[in-house]
Amino acid sequence: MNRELESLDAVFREMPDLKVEHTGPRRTRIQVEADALPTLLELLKGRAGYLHLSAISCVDWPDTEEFELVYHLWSYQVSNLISAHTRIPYDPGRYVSVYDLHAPAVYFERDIHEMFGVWFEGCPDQEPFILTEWQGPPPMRKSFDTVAYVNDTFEWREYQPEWANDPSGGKG
Amino acid sequence: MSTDPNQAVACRTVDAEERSLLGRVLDRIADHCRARSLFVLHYCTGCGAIELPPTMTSRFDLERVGMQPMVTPRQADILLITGYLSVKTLKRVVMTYEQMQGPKYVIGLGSCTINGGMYWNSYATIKLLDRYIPVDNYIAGCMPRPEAIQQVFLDLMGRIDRGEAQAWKDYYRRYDWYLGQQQQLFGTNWQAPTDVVGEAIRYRLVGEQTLGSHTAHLERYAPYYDQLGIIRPEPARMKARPQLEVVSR
Amino acid sequence: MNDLDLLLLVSIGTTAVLFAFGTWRWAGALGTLLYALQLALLAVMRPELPLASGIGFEVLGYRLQWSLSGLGWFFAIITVASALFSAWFAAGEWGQHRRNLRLLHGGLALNVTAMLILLASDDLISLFIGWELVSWASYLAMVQRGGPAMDAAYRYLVYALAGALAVLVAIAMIAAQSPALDFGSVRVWFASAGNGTIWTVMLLTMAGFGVKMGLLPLHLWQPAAYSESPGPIAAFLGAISSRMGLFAIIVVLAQLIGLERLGNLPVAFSFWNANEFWAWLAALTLIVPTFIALTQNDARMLLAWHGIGQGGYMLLGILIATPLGVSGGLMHVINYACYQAALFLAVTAVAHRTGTTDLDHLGGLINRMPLTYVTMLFCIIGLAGLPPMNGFVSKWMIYKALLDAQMPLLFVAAVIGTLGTILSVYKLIHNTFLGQLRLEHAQVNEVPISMWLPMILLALIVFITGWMPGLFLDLVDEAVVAIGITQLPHHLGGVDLGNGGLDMLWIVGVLLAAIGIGAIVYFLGNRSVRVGQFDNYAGGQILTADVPYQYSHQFYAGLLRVIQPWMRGGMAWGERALVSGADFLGGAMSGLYRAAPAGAYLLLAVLAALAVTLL
Amino acid sequence: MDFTHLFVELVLMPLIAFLVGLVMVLMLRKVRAKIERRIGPPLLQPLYDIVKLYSKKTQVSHGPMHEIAMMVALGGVIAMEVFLPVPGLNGLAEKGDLIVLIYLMMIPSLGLALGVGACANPNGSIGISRALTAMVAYDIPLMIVVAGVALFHGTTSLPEIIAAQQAGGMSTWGIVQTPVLALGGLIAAYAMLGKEPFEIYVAPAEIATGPMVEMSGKFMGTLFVMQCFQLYAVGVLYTTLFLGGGEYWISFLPKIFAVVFIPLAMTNVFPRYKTEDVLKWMWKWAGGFALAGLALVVMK
Repeated sequence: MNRELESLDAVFREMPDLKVEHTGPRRTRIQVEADALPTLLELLKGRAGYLHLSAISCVDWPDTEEFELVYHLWSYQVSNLISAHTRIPYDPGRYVSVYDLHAPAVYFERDIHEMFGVWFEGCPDQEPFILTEWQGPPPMRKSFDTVAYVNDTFEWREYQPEWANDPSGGKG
Repeated sequence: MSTDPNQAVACRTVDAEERSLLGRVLDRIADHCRARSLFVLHYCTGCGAIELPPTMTSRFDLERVGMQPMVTPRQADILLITGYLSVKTLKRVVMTYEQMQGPKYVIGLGSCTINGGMYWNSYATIKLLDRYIPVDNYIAGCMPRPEAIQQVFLDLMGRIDRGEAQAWKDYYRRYDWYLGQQQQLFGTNWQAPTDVVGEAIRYRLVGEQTLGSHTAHLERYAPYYDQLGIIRPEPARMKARPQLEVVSR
Repeated sequence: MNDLDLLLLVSIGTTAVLFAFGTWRWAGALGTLLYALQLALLAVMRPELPLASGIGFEVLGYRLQWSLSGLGWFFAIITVASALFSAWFAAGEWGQHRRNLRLLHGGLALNVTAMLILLASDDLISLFIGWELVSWASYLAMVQRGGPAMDAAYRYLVYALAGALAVLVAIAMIAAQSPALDFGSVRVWFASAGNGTIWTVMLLTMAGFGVKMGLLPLHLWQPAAYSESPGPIAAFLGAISSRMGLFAIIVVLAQLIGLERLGNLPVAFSFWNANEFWAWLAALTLIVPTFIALTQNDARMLLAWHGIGQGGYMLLGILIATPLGVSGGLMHVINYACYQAALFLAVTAVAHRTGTTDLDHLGGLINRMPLTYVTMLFCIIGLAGLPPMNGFVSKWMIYKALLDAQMPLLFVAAVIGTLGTILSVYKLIHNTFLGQLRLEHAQVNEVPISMWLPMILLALIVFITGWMPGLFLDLVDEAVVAIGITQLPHHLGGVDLGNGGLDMLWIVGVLLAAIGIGAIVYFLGNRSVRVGQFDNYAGGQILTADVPYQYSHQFYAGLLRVIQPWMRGGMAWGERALVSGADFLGGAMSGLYRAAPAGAYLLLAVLAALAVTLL
Repeated sequence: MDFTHLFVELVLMPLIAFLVGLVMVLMLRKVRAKIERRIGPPLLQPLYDIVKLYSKKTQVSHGPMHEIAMMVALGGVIAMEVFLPVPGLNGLAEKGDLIVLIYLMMIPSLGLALGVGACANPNGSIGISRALTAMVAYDIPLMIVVAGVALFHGTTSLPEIIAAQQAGGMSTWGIVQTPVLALGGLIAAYAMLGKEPFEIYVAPAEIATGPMVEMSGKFMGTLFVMQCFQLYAVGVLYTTLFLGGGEYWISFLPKIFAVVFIPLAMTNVFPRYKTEDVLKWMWKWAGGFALAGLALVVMK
């Protein structure tokens, strides 16, 4: 078993400024710089068999005006889940696409673009996917106030209080 | 012209009072059979679809009252919306509703269709189903049990039998209002493949509000204005939508 | 100068006139009138059949003479009628667009003349002369559009000449033993000939004439040749040209050898007799092409493949040798000519408007070309052999004859052929007229009256004679009597046999009445509203014009997955093997010649001749 | 043949066919319900469905061919009934024989195929191509059976076949004298009904009820009426060929209901075959039995 872990540590040794933290028996958390992430993915894929990119998630940090992209990778060889965290600033909100390394990335990036507005350079398709009729700003940002939007856009059902005690709505 | 659909009961094409005795007998038979043979198309939008199998099959067996599940809207009488509706799904629901034929009924299953349910604060779900398509019955509950569903079906059958369930005509008579509501969500160039106003004219179900400022947006309905002798109003200005924050490309 | 001479004269005159004035605007109309004249002459000639012609001459001791028997007359009627409709179609707006129609009109007239000479032949040599003339005339007809048409016509010519050589050898064998070559004495000679000689002569003649008719191993040339020739010519060729082969086969099998003799001619080491052998070959010819037609993606190829298949029905009908079977087979000839010509014309009309006959890029033309649709609808029902149309009557007679003659397996083979036909004709009309109207065909409009009138007339003939088959059965009686089979008792509505008859007057009448009831029941319901083709159920998807969603490619995918392994083109492989073998031999021979000087061979040849004469 | 008597027959036979067909559709749904331990629909349910469909207020048609096709399909089915002899009513059975009847059965499917094609819906076109493939699957064994029966009785006219079978009471029934042929015929009749294992063209899960995808209101009503006629026709045809036709209605009705009951009882426990499997299965089993039966008939 340690031979596989050995290959994983070889990767970590090769990239100096990684902050690796084994958070569980088969879970590893890596904090990596934005520009170093693609090389990390390539190394993991080549050396340690991390073929499976199961998801890319995005966390919005409004106070430091940063997006945190988390790449969840799994290797059947090492059977260890890596979540690589990286931070990108708000204003350009652009990052490079890892589509050429992992094909499923196109849908995760498309989703993040739709929900957070991050533009992934090189991603083949970033058209609206779920919110096809949406005209507003990217809704999952913490800056977007859903309740205000809902109150502004939709009307509510007006209730007569006496319905409470006569559920058939007066028809008996 | 009152907006209550139940008053103007125009059966075939002539108002009820002028119908001959034979016409009234035929309609009585038709309503009798219509109530006892309802084909259900359940549009599994959300979590409610799982309530239908027990209702249809051996545990509660709706075939006892002549109801059959049907696959396409063309053959269905009842459209069962079973769960929350996102804006994208609503567009398909409206298309499906318009493809359904003749006396059609909509039953909203679950509180999500009544007031948005537990997704009330979501930007994507709609809150009031009857703003977009006329709804006959609502079943409160998250998710209601088959007994409740059966209860509503029996109530609807009774109203059909008495010839009261005419909400579907409301869609033709106040199409402009419905279209306005839909355009608020889908944008002003939204149009389903079905030519609703043409059908309204064909079946003499044109009301005061069939054509109005909202239908003026759509070029396809332009010829109907002069056909019905209505001057084409200036297209209604849509409510200002939240400004589109340009994402840097 | 009796009527037959007059007919031949008029026919040759028509050829000359049409070749001379081929490019004239009204050449088509002139041709139509002349064919009408020939048709009138044929009709006048009917009472005095068999009519001996005045022309006749001696050549090297063999008497060549021409006389029109009932059989020849029957085929002549179809030939001239098909030519009439083709010329009428070409005279219309279709012709105005083409620049030089001299070859088309002249070729058509030449074909008719050659066929009349063949049909009127009364002895083997005139039959052979007529046969060669028909071969060359149809080569001229096929070759007009150049390019692939040239290759297809060239391939046909190779087949036809090989076949003609086989027939020539057969005639030579007969001439060696029989005193004269006219049909009468040849029949006498056949009666006394031994089984071996009859088998060799029969095989040679069937090989020769089978080429033109498209019997199974010799059919590969026909689809390409008929679909590459220009529209009206394809209609004429499809309708009648391959039936010349059938005429010659009937002359040989029925009139010369005689169907009873055929019945007791044993096939070597098997319990079959010759009649069953040819019947099973006809059954194979019936099944294989119809299922190949199923896989075709081009409308004209599909129809051409059906041409071969339907030929199998006719031969099968005749080989049953009972009055019902023979008249069924012969009626199928005239029925088939009607709807095949109309189908080819309809496909030409579609090609005229949309520019293509590729079934994968057509669809939804019913709204744009309703009259062409009606023509194709009537004629595919006829081709499939379903009740209201005449195709059903002849197929029913063949089935009933097969059952009465205790041949159930042949009956099942015929039914399999019919099922294949029903499937492929539905694919034809579905991919062309039904389904989604393509964006590029949105502005297509109906063909002018000059083009749809002949088609609609043919479709009406198909329906009328389906309702009253007696009309065609009278014509068929002439041919049946000429073959020497007792005439089938029939009435206007059909046939009344002891064990289950057919009365189309009642069947079609009840069908139309029932459709009337269906209409009444239909109009009980409330009015319906006509919607466009995009107001369709597509699972919540919005259908748009630019996205082709028509299901037409691989139309019977399920069926094809089952029968595809059986259709590996065995015969096409055989043909290729033959061609490569001939190539190899040619190469070897030319190598031999180039190796030694020509003079040496001349010397050798002279010495060999000298040795032979001396010994 | 006096025309009044014939006219009464021509009117009466389709009506009887429709009523008996309604009861058969009811039996179909009741049997399915009982197998699924349900109560099943009320007695008049098929009639309610048809009246409801015909009384729909709005209907959609895709052009004149779609409407004419419905009339032709219904007309073809009604015309077929007139050639099916039933006790007391021979109709036009002398005018057209067994082969005419089999071909008249193909007219409704072709008429329906043209109408569905005019609807320009891909689901419908796929459904029709599967329906015609299924027709190839069951028609070959059916025709072998028809050949066997015609050969055995030496005639193809239905009244004579019935008379031949009724000559010696039960012992001369087709099923008794040619049992293997009768078995092949039963399997072919099963597939002709187009029920479960062979129901590749309605297939609600795959192609949204195939040909019926664009049928609303009276179009769907016509299809329901055709289903009644089809069940009745299969029942009567099989009874005519193998169960000695009908002398009296009391003995005739149980026979046709038994014939239709066997497939309906089995249909609810089967999944749906793929198109290729339908072809292979039908040609292997139904074709095999039919050919064996034919061989027996020919050898006799």
